[in-house]
Amino acid sequence: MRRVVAPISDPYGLFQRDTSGVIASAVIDNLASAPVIAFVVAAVATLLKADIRLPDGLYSILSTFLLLAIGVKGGKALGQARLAEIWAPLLAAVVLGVVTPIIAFLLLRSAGRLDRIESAALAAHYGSVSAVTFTMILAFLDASGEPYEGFLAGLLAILEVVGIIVALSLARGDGQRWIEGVSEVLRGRSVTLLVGGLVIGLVVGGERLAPTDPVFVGLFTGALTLFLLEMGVVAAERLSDVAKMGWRIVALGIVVPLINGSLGAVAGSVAGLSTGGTAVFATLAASASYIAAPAAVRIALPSASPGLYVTASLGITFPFNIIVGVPIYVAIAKAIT
Amino acid sequence: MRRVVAPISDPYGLFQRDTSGVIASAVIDNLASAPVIAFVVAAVATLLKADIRLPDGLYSILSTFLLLAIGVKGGKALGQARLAEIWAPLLAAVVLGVVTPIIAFLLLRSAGRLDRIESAALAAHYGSVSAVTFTMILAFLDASGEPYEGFLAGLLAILEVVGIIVALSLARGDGQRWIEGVSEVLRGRSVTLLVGGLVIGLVVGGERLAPTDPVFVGLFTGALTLFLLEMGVVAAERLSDVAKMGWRIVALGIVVPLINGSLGAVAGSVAGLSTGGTAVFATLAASASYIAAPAAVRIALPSASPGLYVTASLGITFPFNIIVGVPIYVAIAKAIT
Amino acid sequence: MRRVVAPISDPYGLFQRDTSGVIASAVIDNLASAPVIAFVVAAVATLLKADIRLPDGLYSILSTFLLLAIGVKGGKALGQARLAEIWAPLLAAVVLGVVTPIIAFLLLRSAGRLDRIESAALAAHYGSVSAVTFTMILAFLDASGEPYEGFLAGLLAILEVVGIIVALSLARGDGQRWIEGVSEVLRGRSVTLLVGGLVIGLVVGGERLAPTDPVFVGLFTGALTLFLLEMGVVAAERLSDVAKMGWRIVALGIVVPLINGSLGAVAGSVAGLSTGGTAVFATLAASASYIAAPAAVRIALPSASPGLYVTASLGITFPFNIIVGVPIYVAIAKAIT
Amino acid sequence: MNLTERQLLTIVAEAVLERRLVDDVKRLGAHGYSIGHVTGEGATGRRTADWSGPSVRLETVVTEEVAEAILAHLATDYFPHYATVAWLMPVSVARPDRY
Amino acid sequence: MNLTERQLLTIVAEAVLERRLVDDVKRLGAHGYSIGHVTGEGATGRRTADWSGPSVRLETVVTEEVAEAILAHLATDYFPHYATVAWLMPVSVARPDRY
Amino acid sequence: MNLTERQLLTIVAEAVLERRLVDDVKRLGAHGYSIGHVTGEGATGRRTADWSGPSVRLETVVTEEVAEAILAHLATDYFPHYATVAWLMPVSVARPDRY
Ligand SMILES: Nc1ncnc2c1ncn2[C@@H]1O[C@H](COP(=O)(O)O)[C@@H](O)[C@H]1O
Ligand SMILES: Nc1ncnc2c1ncn2[C@@H]1O[C@H](COP(=O)(O)O)[C@@H](O)[C@H]1O
Ligand SMILES: Nc1ncnc2c1ncn2[C@@H]1O[C@H](COP(=O)(O)O)[C@@H](O)[C@H]1O
Ligand code: NA
Ligand code: NA
Ligand code: NA
Repeated sequence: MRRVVAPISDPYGLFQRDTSGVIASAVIDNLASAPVIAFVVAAVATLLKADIRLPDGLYSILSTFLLLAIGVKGGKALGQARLAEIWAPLLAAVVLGVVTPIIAFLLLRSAGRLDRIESAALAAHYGSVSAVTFTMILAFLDASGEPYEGFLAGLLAILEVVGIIVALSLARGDGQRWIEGVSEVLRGRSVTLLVGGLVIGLVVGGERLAPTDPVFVGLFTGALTLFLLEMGVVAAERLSDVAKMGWRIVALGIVVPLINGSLGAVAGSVAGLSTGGTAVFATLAASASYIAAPAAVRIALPSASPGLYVTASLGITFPFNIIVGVPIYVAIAKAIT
Repeated sequence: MRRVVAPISDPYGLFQRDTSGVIASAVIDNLASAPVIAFVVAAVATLLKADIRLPDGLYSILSTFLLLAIGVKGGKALGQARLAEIWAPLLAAVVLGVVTPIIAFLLLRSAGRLDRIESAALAAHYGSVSAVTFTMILAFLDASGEPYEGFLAGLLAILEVVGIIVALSLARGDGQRWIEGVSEVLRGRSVTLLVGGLVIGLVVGGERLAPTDPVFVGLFTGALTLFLLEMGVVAAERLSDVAKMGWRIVALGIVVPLINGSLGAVAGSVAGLSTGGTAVFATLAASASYIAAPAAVRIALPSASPGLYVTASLGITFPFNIIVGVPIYVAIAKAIT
Repeated sequence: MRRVVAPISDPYGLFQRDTSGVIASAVIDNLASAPVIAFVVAAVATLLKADIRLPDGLYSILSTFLLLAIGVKGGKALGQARLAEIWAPLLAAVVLGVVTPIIAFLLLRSAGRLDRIESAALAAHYGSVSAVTFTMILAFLDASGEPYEGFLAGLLAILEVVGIIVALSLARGDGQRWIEGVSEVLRGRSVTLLVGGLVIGLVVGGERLAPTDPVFVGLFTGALTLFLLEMGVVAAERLSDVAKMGWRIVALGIVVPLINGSLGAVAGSVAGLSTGGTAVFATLAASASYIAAPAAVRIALPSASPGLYVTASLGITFPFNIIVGVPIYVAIAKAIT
Repeated sequence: MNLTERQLLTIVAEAVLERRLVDDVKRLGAHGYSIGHVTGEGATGRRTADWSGPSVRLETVVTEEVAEAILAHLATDYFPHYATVAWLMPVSVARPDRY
Repeated sequence: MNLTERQLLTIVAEAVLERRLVDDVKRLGAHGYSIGHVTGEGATGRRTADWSGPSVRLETVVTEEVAEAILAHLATDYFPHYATVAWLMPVSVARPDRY
Repeated sequence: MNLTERQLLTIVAEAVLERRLVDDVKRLGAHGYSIGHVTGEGATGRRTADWSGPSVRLETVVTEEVAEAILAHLATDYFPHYATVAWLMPVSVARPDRY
C-alpha cells in the first residue's frame, strides 16, 4: 500500500478528460480480476447445481484471516500517518456512520414501503460496511496504480460500528435488546479481529512485521479469491429469494449504495483525501455489511426478517458493488477530486 | 510451468544413450522429494501405531486447494496455447478415457476373475485419473528441468470424467443409478473445483493472477507435501486390507497402470507432445482415481465392494505410481519420443 | 536459520560489556514482536469479554503446522551438522531431561507443599518443553542477528519425551497407567509430527526442500502470530484460575523456569554451544509443556488436578517465558559463554 | 407446558449418501432435519474423516407414519448395500404441527 | 447399576443465539450442557455452514422441572422469532445429583 | 416394520480419553459406535475446542447387558477422575442382530 505523500494534482485533466474510456478499461480490469471471476464462476456453478462449495470451516478461517490482515495493514499505515491527516477523515467517517443509515432508513420507509422495524434492520446493513468490498476497492486501486491513504483501514471499524448503532436506535425498539445488539457488534469477531489487527500493526510496526509479511501480505489476494468463491455460492443460493422480493427492494439494493457512495465521495474529498482515498471512502459508504450487521440485528430486532435483509445485502448489494459499483465509485471520486 | 516453444531435439541422444543411469538418478530424486518422503514417513509412523494424522478438516481444505490450484495453473497455460497445439492431445485424452477403462475391465474380468460389476467398479478407477499423481509427475519434471506442455492440466477434467462414464456403462446396471453416478461425478467437487480453477485461470490470465501467485503457486508444493502425509496414513491403514486381497488383484493394481501408462505414452507422442508432455500423459493414463471414482461408483454400483476398489486404488496403485511409476513413465516417454 | 560455522569469539567483550543496555533493547524488541503483541492483544480482548477467538479447527491446524515446520527446519540443519558437534548437546539434552523434572519435583514438594502425585504431574510439564517457546527464542535470535546451531530443533523431541517419562516415574504410580501415559507421549501428535518433520528434513535435504520453503519457512512467523493470538485467549481464560491458586504455585511457576533455564544455559555452554545455542538450550530447559505433558499426565496420573498443572504451565510459565523469560535466558547465555 | 409425542429418527450413513438421504427424507414427509458428522466403526469397519469424509448423522423429528416410511425405505434401498445405521425413539415436542 | 430418570432436552437454534442460549439454560437451572454444530432445514429454510455459521445443537440433561422451565422460556422468547427447534426425552443416568 | 428395543448409550468425555474409551466400549461388547465432538460445561468447568481439543461425544446402540457393563466400567474407571457424563435411553432398531 502506497501512502500519499503529496496531494495528486492533475493539471492536464488526464483523469477528467476521457473519463468514459478510463472507466471502461477499469471496469474490465475489475471484472477480470481473480476474486471477481471466482465469485462469478462459483455463482454460475451453483446455479447449474454443481457443488463448488469450500469445505466447512474454511469459510470462517478465511474471513478471520482477511479481517486480521486488513487490520494489520491498516495499523501499520496508521502508525506512519500524521495526526493532522487523520482527524478530518475520522470525523467524516463518524458523520457517514450517522448519515448513511438514516438515508437508507428514510428511503426504505418511503420508496421501499417497509415498516419501521424492517427499515431499521435493513438500514443497519447499509449504514455499516463490508470489509471484503473494502478490499476489492483497494485491489482495484493497486492494480490501476492509483495511490490512496493506507490508514483508511483504521476507519473501517468505526464505520462498521456507528451505522449499526444508529440504525438500531431508529427502530425505537426494546432497550434491553438494543444493548444486547450493540454489545454483539462491539464484542463480535468482525470488530475484535479488525481492531486486534490494527493494534498489532500499530504497535509492532512495519519493520518488525516483515517476517509475517508472507502471511498477512502475501496470502491476501489468494485468500480473498477463495473467499469470493464461497461468496459466489452463497449469493447464488440467495437468488431465488431475490426473485421473490418485491422489485422495490431490489431497486433500493442498488440505489441506496449509489446514493451513499456519492455521499461518501463528497465526504472523502471534503476531508481532504486523495482521489484514491475518496474512492475508498465512497466504496465504504456504499458497501453493506453482511457479517456484523445481521448478527446484531438478529439479536436486537428479532421480528425483522433475515430473509429480507440478508438477501438484500448479500444477494443484491454485494455483487452489485464488487462487479459494477467499485469502478463507478472510482469514477465519481475522479470526477469530484 | 514452462511452455514448450520448440520441439525438443536431442541430436546427441543424451536422453536415450545412458537411459538407465538417468533413470536411476531420477528415481532417487523422486524418492527423496518432500511429498514422497512425507508419504513414506506417515505410512511408517502409522504402521508403528503412532498418530501422525492431520487434524480433521485439513484434509479437505488441502484437496480443495490442490484441485483449484491445478485448475488455475492449467487455465493460465491453456490461455496461452494455440488451438493447433491442443486439439490432438484433447482427442488423445478422449480416446484414452475410452480405452483405458475397457482394458482394465477386460483384464479384471479375465486375469482378475472378478464379476462384471466388480470389474466395472474397479475399471472406473483405472479409467479416471488422480490429480495428485498428476502433480507428482509435474514436480518431477520441474525438478529435473524437463519441459512439458502446461495446458495438460486442462485435459485432466476430461480424463477424469470420461473413464468413469465408460466404466459405469460397462457394468450394464440400473439406468437410473447410472444417471445418478454420472451426475455425482459431473457435479462433484473434484470436477467442479478443477473446472472452476481452469475458468478462473483462463479468464483472468497470468498477469492479473500475479497477486494470487503466493497462494496458488507458492503454497503448492508445501500443501502437496502435507496432503501426502495424510495419504500415507490412509494408505497404511489400507495395508491390512491389501494383505487380505487375492494376489491377482494386487498384481493387477501394478500391471494395469503399467499397461495404461504405456498406452498413454504412445497416445501422447502420437498427439505430438514433447517428451515431458508424453510422460505426463503416460502418468495420467496410469493413475487411478480415489476421489471422484469411488463416489460415483458407490452411487451407481452399490453392490460393488468399496473394500476392493478403494484398497486397490489407494493402497496399491497410488503408492506404486508416486514412488516407482512416475520415473518409469518418464523413461518410457524418453524411449519413444 | 544460520549455522554457526566458526565458534563466536567476542574479543572486545561487546556482548559482555554493556549487557544491561543490550538486554533492555532486546526486551523491547521481543515485547514488540508480532507474536508477543498478538498474545497480549488477545489476552486483553478476552479479559474485556470480547470474542477474538480463532475459528474451531484453526488451532489444531496451526499447531500441526508449527510442529512439522520446526521438525523440517531442524532435520535440514541436522543433515548438515557433523556428528562431532552433535553428541555433546545431545548428551546434555538427556541430562537436562532427567535433572529438570527432578528439580521441579523437589521444589514443588518442599516449597510448593504439594503431594507426590501433584508434584510429579507438574514436574512432567517443567521437565518437558514447549515447542512454541522454542520458536520464540529462535525468532528473537534471528531478529537480533545472533547465530545459533540449527540442529537444536533435533533435540526438541528428546527433551520433550525424557522429562515426562522421568516425572511420571517419580509419581510411583500404577505401572499399567505409567505405560499408557508414556505411550501417549511417544505416539501422540506433538512427538510424531516433530519427529516426522525431522526425518523429512533430514532425508529430503535443503535443496530438494526448496519448493516447500514458501510454506514451511515463509508462513512460519505468520502462523506463529495467529497461534499466539489463540494462546492469548486461552491464557486469559485461565487467569481466574491463577488467582485461585496459592501464591506458592504462582511463584514457583516463575522460579522453576528461572532455575531450569540457568541450568540449561550451563549445560549448553559446557556442551560447547555458541552463545545463541546456549540461549536456546536455556529456553528449552525453562519452558513448560502444555500439549504433550497434560495428555500424558491425564492418562498416567488421573487423580492429579488439571486445573493446577495446565493453569501453571499455560497461565503462568508460558506468558512469563515468552514475554520476560526469553531475553533473560539470552542475557544469562551471554554472561556465561 | 403442553407436549405432544413425536418420533426422533437418527440415521448414520456414509458420506457419499448425504444428498440422496436428504432428498429421500424430505420426499417421505419430514418437514425438517439436522445434519452433523461423525466418525465411527460398525459392521463395515472403521470410518474416518479423510478421503471419503466423515459419516453423515441425520436427525429428524417426524410423525410415527413418516418415521415408518423412512425406515421402510432405508430397509430396501440403503441397508443392503450401504453402511447405514438407524434408530428411533419417542420424543416430546411443544409444537406438534411443525413435524 | 442404580439408574435414575432425568430429561434430555435437545435444542437446535441459529448460530447467533449460542451465547444467549447458554446463558439462559444455565440461569434456568441446568448444571451442564454440550454443544455441537449442525446444518439443516426446517420451516425457515436451509441453514448451511457459511456466513452465519452452522446452527447450534445444545443438549442438556436436567430434572423435569428445569426442562419445563427451559421449554417455557423457549416458547416465549425463542420460538416466535428465531429458527429454533427443541425436543425432550427421558434418559437414565447414574449420578442423579449431578443434573 | 418389525422393530426391536435396544439401548442407546451416549457418553461425553474429555478429548484425551478418545482412544481408551473406544477400546473399552468395544471390549465390553459394543459392535459399533459413532463419535462426534462437542464443547460444553459441567462440574469441571468449561471445555472449549482449543489446546486439549473438544470433548468426545460417543454414541453406541447396544443390548441392555452391554450398556450395563459399559456404565459399570465408566463408574469405576472414568467417573472418579475424568470429566465424563453418560446417559442411557431405549431405542427401536430394525436389525437387532447387529447390536
Ligand atoms: N451400534 C452402533 N452404535 C452407534 N453407531 C453405530 C453403530 N453401528 C454402526 N454405527 C455407525 O454407523 C456407521 C456405519 O455402520 P456399519 O454399516 O455397521 O459399518 C459406523 O461407521 C458408525 O458411525
Ligand atoms: N423436524 C426436524 N427434525 C430435526 N431438526 C429440525 C427439524 N426441523 C428443524 N430442524 C432444525 O432446526 C433448524 C431450524 O428450524 P426451523 O426453525 O424449522 O427453520 C433447522 O435448520 C434444522 O437444523
Ligand atoms: N447436564 C449435562 N448435560 C449435557 N452435557 C453435560 C452435562 N454435564 C456435563 N456435560 C458434558 O460433559 C462434559 C464434562 O462434564 P463434567 O464432568 O460435569 O465437567 C461437559 O464439558 C459437557 O460437555
Ligand atoms: Na455502508
Ligand atoms: Na487412469
Ligand atoms: Na522444561
